[in-house]
Formats: sequence, structure tokens, C-alpha cells
Amino acid sequence: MPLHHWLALIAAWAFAWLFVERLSAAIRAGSLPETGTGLVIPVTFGLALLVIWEVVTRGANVPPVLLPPPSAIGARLMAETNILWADFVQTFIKSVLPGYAIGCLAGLAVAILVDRSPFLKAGIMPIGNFMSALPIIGIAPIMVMWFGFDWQSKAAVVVAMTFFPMLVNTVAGLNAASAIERDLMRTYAANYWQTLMKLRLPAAGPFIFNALKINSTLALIGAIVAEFFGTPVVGMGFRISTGVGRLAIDLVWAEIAVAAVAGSAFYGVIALIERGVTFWHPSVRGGRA
Amino acid sequence: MTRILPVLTILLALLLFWYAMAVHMNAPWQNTLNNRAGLENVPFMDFAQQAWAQDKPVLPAPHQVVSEIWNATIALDITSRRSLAYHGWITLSATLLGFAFGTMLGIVLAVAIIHNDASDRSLMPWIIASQTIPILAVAPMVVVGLGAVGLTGLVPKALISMYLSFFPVVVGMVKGLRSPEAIQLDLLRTYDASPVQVFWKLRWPAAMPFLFASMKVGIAISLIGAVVAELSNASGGGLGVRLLTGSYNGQTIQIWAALFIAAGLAAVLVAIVGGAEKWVNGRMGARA
Amino acid sequence: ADALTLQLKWVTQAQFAGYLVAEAKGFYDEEDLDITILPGGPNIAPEQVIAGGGADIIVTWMAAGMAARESGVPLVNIAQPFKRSGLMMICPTETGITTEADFPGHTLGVWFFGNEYPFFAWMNKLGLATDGSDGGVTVLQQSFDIQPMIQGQADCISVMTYNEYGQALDAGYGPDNLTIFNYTEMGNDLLEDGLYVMEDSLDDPAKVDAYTRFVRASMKGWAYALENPEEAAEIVVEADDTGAAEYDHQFYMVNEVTKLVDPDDPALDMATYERTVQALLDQGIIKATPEGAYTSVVTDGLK
Amino acid sequence: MSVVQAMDLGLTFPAGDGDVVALKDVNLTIGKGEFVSFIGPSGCGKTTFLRAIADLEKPTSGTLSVNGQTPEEARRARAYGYVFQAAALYPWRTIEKNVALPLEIMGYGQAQQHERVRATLELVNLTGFEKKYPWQLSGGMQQRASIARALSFDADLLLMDEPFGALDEIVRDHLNSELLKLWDRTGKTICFVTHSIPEAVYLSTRIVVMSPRPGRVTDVIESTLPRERPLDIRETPEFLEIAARVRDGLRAGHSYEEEHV
Amino acid sequence: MSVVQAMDLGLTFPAGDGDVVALKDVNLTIGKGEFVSFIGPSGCGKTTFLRAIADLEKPTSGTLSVNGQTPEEARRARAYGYVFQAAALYPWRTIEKNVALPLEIMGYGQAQQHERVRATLELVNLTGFEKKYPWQLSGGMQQRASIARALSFDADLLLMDEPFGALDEIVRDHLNSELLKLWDRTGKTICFVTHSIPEAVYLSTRIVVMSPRPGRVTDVIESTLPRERPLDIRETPEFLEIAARVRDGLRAGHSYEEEHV
Ligand SMILES: Nc1ncnc2c1ncn2[C@@H]1O[C@H](COP(=O)(O)OP(=O)(O)OP(=O)(O)O)[C@@H](O)[C@H]1O
Ligand SMILES: Nc1ncnc2c1ncn2[C@@H]1O[C@H](COP(=O)(O)OP(=O)(O)OP(=O)(O)O)[C@@H](O)[C@H]1O
Ligand SMILES: Cc1ncc(C[n+]2csc(CCO)c2C)c(N)n1
Ligand SMILES: [Mg+2]
Ligand SMILES: [Mg+2]
Repeated sequence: MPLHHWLALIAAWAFAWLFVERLSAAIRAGSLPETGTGLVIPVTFGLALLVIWEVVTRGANVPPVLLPPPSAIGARLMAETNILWADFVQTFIKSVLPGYAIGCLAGLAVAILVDRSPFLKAGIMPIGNFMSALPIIGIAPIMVMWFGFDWQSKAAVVVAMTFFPMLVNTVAGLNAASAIERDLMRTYAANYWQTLMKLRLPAAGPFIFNALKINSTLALIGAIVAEFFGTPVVGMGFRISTGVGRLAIDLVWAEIAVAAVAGSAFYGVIALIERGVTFWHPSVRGGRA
Repeated sequence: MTRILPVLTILLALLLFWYAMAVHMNAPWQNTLNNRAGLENVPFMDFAQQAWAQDKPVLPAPHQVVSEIWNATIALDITSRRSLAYHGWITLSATLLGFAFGTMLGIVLAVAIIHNDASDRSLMPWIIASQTIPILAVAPMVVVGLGAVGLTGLVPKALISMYLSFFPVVVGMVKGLRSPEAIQLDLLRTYDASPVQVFWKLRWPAAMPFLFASMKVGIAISLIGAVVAELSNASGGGLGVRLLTGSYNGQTIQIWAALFIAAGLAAVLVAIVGGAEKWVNGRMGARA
Repeated sequence: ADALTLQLKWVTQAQFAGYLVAEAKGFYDEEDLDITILPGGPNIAPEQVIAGGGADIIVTWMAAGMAARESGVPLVNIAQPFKRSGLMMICPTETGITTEADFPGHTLGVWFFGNEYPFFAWMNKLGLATDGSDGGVTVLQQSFDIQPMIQGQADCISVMTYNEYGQALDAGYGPDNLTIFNYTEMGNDLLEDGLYVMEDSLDDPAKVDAYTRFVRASMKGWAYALENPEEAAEIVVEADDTGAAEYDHQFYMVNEVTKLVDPDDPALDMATYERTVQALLDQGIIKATPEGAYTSVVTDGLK
Repeated sequence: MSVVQAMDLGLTFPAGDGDVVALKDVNLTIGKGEFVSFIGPSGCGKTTFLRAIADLEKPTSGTLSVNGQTPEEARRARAYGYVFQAAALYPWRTIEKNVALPLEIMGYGQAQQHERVRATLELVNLTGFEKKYPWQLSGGMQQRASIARALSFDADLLLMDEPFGALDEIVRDHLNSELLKLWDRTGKTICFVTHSIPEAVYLSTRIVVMSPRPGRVTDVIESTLPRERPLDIRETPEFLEIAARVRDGLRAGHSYEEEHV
Repeated sequence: MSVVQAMDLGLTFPAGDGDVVALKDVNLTIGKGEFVSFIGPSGCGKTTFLRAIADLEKPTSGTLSVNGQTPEEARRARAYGYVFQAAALYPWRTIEKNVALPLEIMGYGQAQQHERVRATLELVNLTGFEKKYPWQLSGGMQQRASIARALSFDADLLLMDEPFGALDEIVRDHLNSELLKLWDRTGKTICFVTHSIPEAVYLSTRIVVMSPRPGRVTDVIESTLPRERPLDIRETPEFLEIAARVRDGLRAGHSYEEEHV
């Protein structure tokens, strides 16, 4: 790689680092507002990454079929909006969202069920751990057998993937209420559901959101990977797998970029809801007691 | 006994359900076969037996899977390339290496994030974005790319495991390391404790429950990562490769056997993490 | 010895018997070559591997090779051991499909990942829409076995004569309950497993010499496999790291594959080449007639 | 009928490094409408005894009945209101919602919930803080909120564990007399843990003095004060005499006397 | 030199539904070796003031200096020991380890740690509970452990927020006189929040009376008692007179008077 490329690299990095440091110091000191500026920092960081990527791929002559420069990806992104949108609808709207909702709800429901009965807990948790570990890659072909090759089987894979993290976290969360908080409920002779709704579920909130956040990214990966195993000829996973075969690597990365943006937005929404719902937790209110 | 009984009950229920499903799902193909052979009005039990004995069933019966596992592990020399124990070991070593890397990376990132505003704001969104990259799409490129610089075998797989497993650890540890109450932090402030001291004396112990919950998810995902990585590189073996080749040849029984070994491995790993959690809890004076 | 790396298009199986036999029988050693054979898989694009420097020679289908060439990977065909295509489409008779005219409204299974070009070229020729519109066909990205047919997800599926068709036979299907569309017989065949290298490497006489010796030894391997199918099948099973290859199936495959290969003549047949290129152009898979996409320098060197 | 009856009650906490005998041979009968204070050195088992009555701790020996039932039956019948030594407010609920919690659980109507919350918050002088979250209140304010929560529903038995510990004298006096009025008006039975001798004497019909290791009842002092008690009764000789008796009882069971002074 | 000096100090907590003015125009100078008690109704800002001195809360107006430095510099110099209103013990540490925490942080040697932990635990009468975890102790025992923790290292300034709130009279008397002895022997400066008027009068050289909404200093009463104070000084007329002055000051700033009585 020629020298001026190295220099460009270092300059981009140093600039981004300084800028980000300054900015966050300013936010901390309160001289800049949190909202709005908060977004500038990750974007700056991301831009720095992109510049470095561009410089490295061009400078080191990385074959574009291995790793295309961001500029090529960007061009493809603009040129193929129709395809990208259709794939997004197929994968995100049809597979991810329903699968995520069902998987998370099922994990929550089973956690509560299991929590209710020590017998079930002793019986289901080991088996649940076992099932959860079935690599999705293995269940994807099976789900295609069972639910057909359209989005239903992908949603089923997403259900299977999101179920376990929700189960584990909720079970842990349901035990998070402190002894004295439970005692209080006992003094009211609160029944199981009252204790659940008014104490244990709220106390489990941080754990449940933990699972919701992890799942928001897992769901997308699951749906995309599942599309490698038999799909109609549309979908982000389909496009990625066939794109690699056709050496349309810039289209593949454009698709990945869409996935990253959609996934981050999904995560961001969940994180926002979390801040609203578990505002009381020390990790959200900055530990005020 | 009180721990075994519930498991057995649930297992029995599942088995019954499974056998029933096996008949149901293999029936169409069995009917085709029987029609071809000119068999008519096969009594139900005979039909069920046939459905549970197909060569390449849609859903293999439990005993078929069990006997395949038996044949492919106990009955074979462990060094044989047909042995699932051999392939299981390959996958396990990549899983463990990747999990160890991933947990460490996750903790390091979480520490950076909670101690430095700039890294919190700049790193976190990108860590999240990194997880939305479909790993199976990148895995072959990683394998190809690392292969070009001479890294092959265990390391590329472990890197992909790490890529998947560090995420739950970061998310959990950021939450956990931030979980101490204000008053607990204030106490250390009054001692003018250094950030390192605050970390080891307060944040780290307080984050333990979160760390273990994350590690349980992380190790299961780590195994998935190793399997996924194996799917991109048929050389070298591993459970993922068995899944793949099984699926080219329509060997559903082989697929299920490999799946169950993988799941069994994961369950054991999760159980080990759970055991470690109990032990640490005990050491930290948790209420019985 | 000269070290060369060969990237296969698919997992270790008898489809590549010639190379595996040549390695096992020491034919490469005799030519003073040190060959590393890398198995492929459903996510490995040989064109990408060679572009990244991970291989010197790849086995791939011409359609994929030409498409890659247009995408900036200057691949050149140096030899074409496979003379005929092994690609077929089979439809169980109960679907009611007996001729091409019956296709509209049905679901057809196709492998993608660079294997879809022959199918689309064929549909293009028939004038059938593949985008799901009325009067066209529905396309399914097919898994790598015959399950989509057995489970009725697709009405017709793609098979290779030497692999999936054997699985179908095993499952009790056969000419009497299948409608078979053979790409070669229909004249729709595009050239399959050829040997490709990067264009610039051909400027180096030493490389060309190594390629020549490689092809010579490989063809010896193919000839040996044709003569000794049992031993060839055993060699394939032995060469498979994953322990998945089964002797019976590989034996079947050796016999079928050798029908497609001409062990005596690895040279590219220009007529088939022209037809393949024309089909690719017609279908828009490539935009311009490729220049310098093949060379006879290696095969000429064998004579 | 007696409201609480303990016979030879014992409660031992198992611990790896030697069991802790929190209660031993406790015999005590509390009649309906009594106001009984428990006083004793820190760690003598006051909280444990209250928790046993509330069915939060299982006695390891002897018998204990509440309203003639087992503690568990009594708890299920919602026989008592409990004020814990720590406030134990739920951080995700506002003060108003925290106080409404038992009302929600016991199925009070919206209007009634609203009215009771308003009234009890006013009683503890927290009007204006309805919408705050617990961590926005001072320690004493949190404690008052937890008192309000226990008073919001009308249990016939009140178990109060140092409810006024974090309050200043004026508020304490105020709440003391409010509590006495409430008790007088409603005829509730009250078990009250305190560290303040004057408070115990001022409030109680009977004062139970306890002593630690093992936790046991060392003295029970009947108050001869009238039911009607203005605040300045605390300067009367009769009051001071009872207080002196309590102090003596306390001192007798106390380990400091020999060891340190 | 003054140890604490507050000038026009103000501290406001922002809140969605209207800011809370916790401190307003506080002017106070505390000299070296003084024992100053803070007393005032719940929510008047006592804790907030102590936290501001300790650099745990940032004043929003005015100036505050500690040992002539900013609060932050003083904190960094480990100028003070703080006893919080809640015990704040770490649940994963035994009592002994909790008390050793500041010593570990400040880098005391093993032997010294051991000796100091032993001595302070004995001072608060918790010998024998070294190996217990916090949840195995009663409320008062937890509070004593937290006092031991603050005394284990020798800070020249002690900030104590209702340290004896959950203790019975006897232990309280004992710890009061121990604290006085310590103060007399070492010449420490002590800021002490309490709700007990006798305690404030008995301990202090000066008593600061505060009143709420907004939190401000309404009265500062100098004690005329001698430095040497036996426990029975509390029955002297001089003592009772000071106590009465404090009570009046407290009552004056108190909202109950008008509203409820
Ligand atoms: N973190 C906070 N956020 C908002 N308001 C707060 C916060 N902390 C304290 N306050 C408010 O500040 C005022 C003073 O609180 P502070 O804790 O100093 O009172 P205090 O005098 O210590 O009372 P107490 O005797 O009950 O402990 C109170 O009205 C309280 O509601
Ligand atoms: N969960 C527990 N496990 C073990 N020991 C316990 C537990 N709870 C209380 N103890 C022990 O039981 C004894 C009595 O405790 P209890 O809380 O009843 O005291 P208390 O009289 O309420 O004291 P305080 O006035 O300090 O609140 C103490 O020695 C304490 O260490
Ligand atoms: C990714 C990929 N998918 C399908 C084929 C088509 N194909 C040609 S040979 C063969 C193996 C079975 O015979 C198959 C499936 C391929 N080459 N690569
Ligand atoms: Mg107690
Ligand atoms: Mg306070």
C-alpha cells in the first residue's frame, strides 16, 4: 500500500477519534444537548470506518469480488432499490417480525408456565436448553419440510431462535425480586398472578429487555440464514447467497447494509422502549437510589 | 429422583408426540411406496412400523436417531472419520476456543463502554450493527480471506464463534456493570477509590448474575457459530459438515443424529456454565 | 516440485474422481507436481477463491466462469474434460407434466449460486416468464437433494445424472414414473466442469508448463477411473474428510460421470463453446461476447 | 379471644458457622385491641417475632396462633398490615401507586383506592409527592410512604417494625398521636417495635422487653396510663416511672453493661 | 482554618413535575474539631447537605469548600469518612470484608486491616458476626457494621447521616459516649445528622436546625456544655434548656404546627 494511503488512513482515524472525544466531553459537560448530538458520534465513527475501508480496499488492491469498496456498494444500493425493497419486505416484514413476536411471547409464556410449576421447571429447562442448542442451520431444512418454502418456514426458524434467550432471561428475571419485596406481597396474601403482575414481571423487566434486544439481532440473522435452504426467488438471504455465487459481491454488501440498518433500527426501537419501561432500574436512571 | 422424574415425564410425553408425528409426516411417502408395491389396506400398526423404518424419512423415528447416534459414536473407532464423536470433538474445540475469545472480547468491550463516554456512544451502535450482518454470508468470505493469509482449520471457525458469542456478553455486561445502586457507588466515591478498584470491588461482583445469564446464551450461540462456520468449509470435518453432507444426500437420519449430538453438547456446556454460576453464587454468599 | 492448489466446485465426491484418483495414484507426483485439492460447498464460490489468491486452478461451470469474467475476475478456460452436461429436470408423472408446454403454472426447483444459468437460458428459449407472472412458472430455490420433489414442494426439480438422479432411482422413481428433460438431449446444455485459471498467470511459461502437466496427469486420472470404477469409488470415499461419502453411491457416480468425460481429449470443443456463449448472451447473463476467455495453449501442449 | 398467642415459641436460623437462635421459649398472649410495644437490643429477635406472626418466617418449635388460626390462615385472610423496618417501596411505581398497591391486590374500586390513598398520604404529610418515584424522596419520606401503604387498607392487626425510626421528633410526635387516635377509634390490635422508651410507654398498653442470644422475653410491663393520652402525659411521674422500669428491664438483659461500661 | 465553609449554597434537583429546591442560601462555617449536629424535619435537606460536602452532589449555586479545598479535592485526599443513612453493605461480602473494604482500597497492609477490623467491630459490639453476610443480620446490626466501616480508617472529618437511628437506647447511649470519647481523643471534626434532640444536644458543640421547602438553615445553637460530658449531664437544667431551644427552633420551621395540630 503506498505511503499516502497510509497517511490518509491515520488522518481519518485520528480525526474521527478527536472529534468523538471532544463531542462526548461536550455532551457530558452539558454544553451540547444529548438528543441529536448523540447520533452524530456513531455516525462519525461509522464514516471513519467507511473511509478506512475505502482507502484499504483501493490502496491494497483488494479484489472487489472479495471485498468491494464502500463507494461501489453505495452505487449498487442506489441502483437496486426495487430489489432491495422487495427483499426487505419478504424477509423483515414477513419473516422476522411475526417470528420475533411469536418467539418472544412463547419464551415469555413458557418461562411463566415453567416458573409456576417446579415440576415443569425441572422437566422443561434441561430439555429446553437441549432444544435451544439445535443449530438453526439444522432446523432450517426441517422447517422448510414442515412449513413450505415461503416465509412461514423462515418465521418458524426465527421463532425457534428467539425462544431460548427469552426463556433463560425471563426465568432469571422472575427470580430478581428481592426477598423483602416478595415478603410484602405475602403480607397482602397476594395470589400468584397478582405477585407476578405487580412485582415479579416488573422486576424481571430489565432481563426481559435484555432478551428482546439480543433477539432483535438474532431474529434477522435467523431469517436470512434460513433463506439459504430453499426459498422463493426473493428475500435478503436468497439475494445474498445467490449474489455470492454470481460474484455480485457489491449487491451482497448492499443487502448486508440494508440488514444492518434495519437491524440497528429494530434494536434502537427496543432500546428506546426499554428506557421508557424500565426507567426505574439503576442502569437506566444512572443509579440514583 | 425428584430431579429425574420430571425430566423423564416430559421426555416421555415428547417421545410419544414424536412417534405420532413421525407416522403422520412419513405417511404420504409410505403410501406412495405401498401403492407402488401393490399393498392395500395395511393395518395401522404395520403401517406405523413401516413409517418408522424408512430409509430417508421426512421425520425419523426416535429409535432410528438413537441407533444412528449409537452406531456413529460408540460402535465406531473414535478416530474414524465416520465417528460423530470425532466430528463432535472438532466442533467442540472450535466452540470452546471461540467462546473463550468471545467472552473475553465481550467483557473488554463492556468495560470500555462503561468507562468511556466516547466509546459508549461510538462503539455500541456498531456492535449492534455488526450482529445484523448475516454471519453465514460473511463466514465463507472470512474462511476464504483467512485461508488466503494461511489461517485454516480451527481458528477461522473459532473467530466466527467469537463473532456471535461476544454480543450477548457485551449487552449483558454493560447492563450488569451498570447495575450497582447509586449509594453503593457513592460509598466508593467517598473512599476516592480508583476506577480499577470500583471495577473489581463493586461493578464486577454486581455484574455476576448478568454475566452468567449472558454466558449461557453465549455458549449455545458459540456452538451455532462453529457449526455455521463448518458449513462454509467442508474440509476438516465437524458436526456442521455432517449436517451439510447429510442434507446433500437426503440422509435425514444422519442430519438428526448430528443435530442431537450438537444439541447435547450445547446442553452439557450450558449446564457446566450453570454449575459454575451456582458455585460462584455460593462463594458470594447468596441466600440459599 | 511445483505446488498448485485446485479448488473444486463441490464437496469431495466422484464428480471429481479424475483429480482425486490422479492424486491418490501418484500421477501428479510423476509430473513433479504438488497438488492441494480443496473441497467446495454450497457457500464456496470457486471464482471468489481464485480471485482472492486461495487457489491456482478451479473447477467450475462455464456460465458461472463467464459471468465472473464480466464481473472482473479474468478467468480463462484451459481445459474442458466434461464434454456433456449431466443436468436434467425431472417431474413425477402424477404432476401431469409430460412436455415443456405443460410447465406454465407449475413450480420448478432450481439450484442457485451460479448453477441457475442453464435453467434460465432454457426458460428464456421457451419464452416462459420466471418472475411469478401469469402464464409463467414459479421458481423455487431448491435444496441440494430430492426432498422438494418427494414432499411435493416443487413439481419438477433439477438433478444431476450422476448424483440426485441416483437418489431418485433409489427412492423408487424411474423413467416409468418420471418425465425427464435432459439438457444435453434438448440441445440446451451449457458446458459444465471445466478447468479455469487467472489470465495473467498464463504470461508465465513456467505456470503454463505446470498447468500442462496438471491437465495431463488429471486426464490420466480420469482414464484410470473409467477403467477401474470400483477402485476409483474407494479412492473417493477415502479422500472424503467428512466421512459422509458412501461407496455404493460413489460407485454409481463414477460410472455416470465417466460417461460425460472424454479422458483422451481435454480440449474445448469450439462448437459447444459458441453455443454456450450465445445462450448466455441471449439470456443477458453476459452482456458482451467474451474475448480471450479460453486458450488452447495448455491442451496444445499435451499433444 | 386472643389475637396473637405464642407458646414456647422458638426459631433458629441455620447457618454454616453455627446456628443462630433468634427466638427461644417465647410465651406471649396479645388480646384484641391491645397496643403492645416490643423493645430490646439490636439483634434480639423483635423483627423475627413479627415476621413469624406474619407467616414470613416458620417457627422451629412451639406453637403460634393468630386470630385462633395458624399464621398462614391468618395471612391468607389478610388479617394484618405490616410496616417493614426498611421501606421496601417498588421503584417502578410512584408513591401514590405504591400506596395503592395493597388496595389493587385486595380488589378495591378505583374511587375508593383514590380516596384512601389521598387520605393516608395526607396523614403522613406526603401530599404533593404523589407522583414522585421512591428514589426522589428522602429516607424519612420513604418510610412515611411505607407507613401509608400499610394503613391504606383496614387490617384489624397492625405489625409495625420501627416505623418512626427515621423521623424527627415533631413528625414522630404527630404520627404517634395520630396512631393513638386511630387505635382508639378503630379498636385495632397493634404490635409495635421501637427503640424509643418514651415512645413505647406513650403508645402501649403493654411493653414487651426482649433480650438477645438467644432472643427471649425478659419482662412484660403493663401500662397503668389511661387510654386517653395527651402528649404532655409524658412529663407525668407515672409515665416516668414506667419508663424507668422499661429502662431497667432493658439494661438487665443487655450485654453492654458488663462488658463496656 | 475552617473545615467546612458554605456560602450562599443552593442545590436544586431537576424533576419533570417541578424542580425540588433541596438547599437554598445555606451559610455555615464549621471549624476544626467541632461536633455539629443537623436536625430538621424529614426532607429538609440534611442528607443533601452532607452529600454536597462529600462531593456526592454538585451544588447548583454558591460556594462550598472543605479543608480550604473544593469538595472534590477533599474527597480525593480522603478527607472524610461517611456513614450513609442506609447501611449500603455489599451483599457478596461478609461483615468483616465489608468493614475491610475502605482499608483494602486505601492500601492498608493485611495485618493492619485485620487489627482495625477487629477493633472497630468490637467497638460496635459485633464481635462474633465477622463471617456473616449482611442479610443474616438484623437492621440495627447492619447499621452498626456500616458505622464500623466508616470508623475503620482514620479520617479527620466524619460525616454521619442518622447513624444511630435503628439502635435501642442502651446501645445508642453506649455508642454516643464512645463517639464523644473518640472525638475528644482525636480532635476529629464531626457532622452528624440526627432526629433525636437529646442526642444532638448531648453530642454537639453546635446544633444546626434546618427547615424544608426550600431546605435552609433556620437556627444555629451553640452549646454551652463542657467538653467532658457524662451521660447524666442530660438531666441538668442547662442541658434541658438547650434541648428546649432546639425543640422550639424545630417547631418553628415545621409545617405540621399550622396544618395539623
Ligand atoms: N435524587 C433526587 N431527585 C429528586 N429529588 C430529591 C432527590 N434526592 C432528594 N430529593 C429531594 O430533596 C429534598 C431533601 O432531601 P434529603 O434527602 O436531603 O432530606 P433529609 O433532610 O435527609 O430527610 P430525611 O430526614 O427524611 O432523611 C427532599 O424533598 C427530596 O424529595
Ligand atoms: N435470614 C437470617 N439468617 C440468619 N440469621 C438471621 C436471619 N435473620 C435474622 N437473623 C439473626 O437473628 C437474630 C435476630 O434478628 P432480628 O432481625 O429479629 O433482630 P431485631 O431484634 O429485629 O434487631 P434490630 O433492632 O437490629 O432490627 C440476629 O442475631 C440475626 O443475626
Ligand atoms: C452450490 C451448488 N449448487 C448446486 C450445484 C449443482 N451441482 C452440480 S454438481 C452437484 C453435486 C451434486 O451432484 C450439484 C448440486 C453446484 N455445483 N453447486
Ligand atoms: Mg429488626
Ligand atoms: Mg436523609
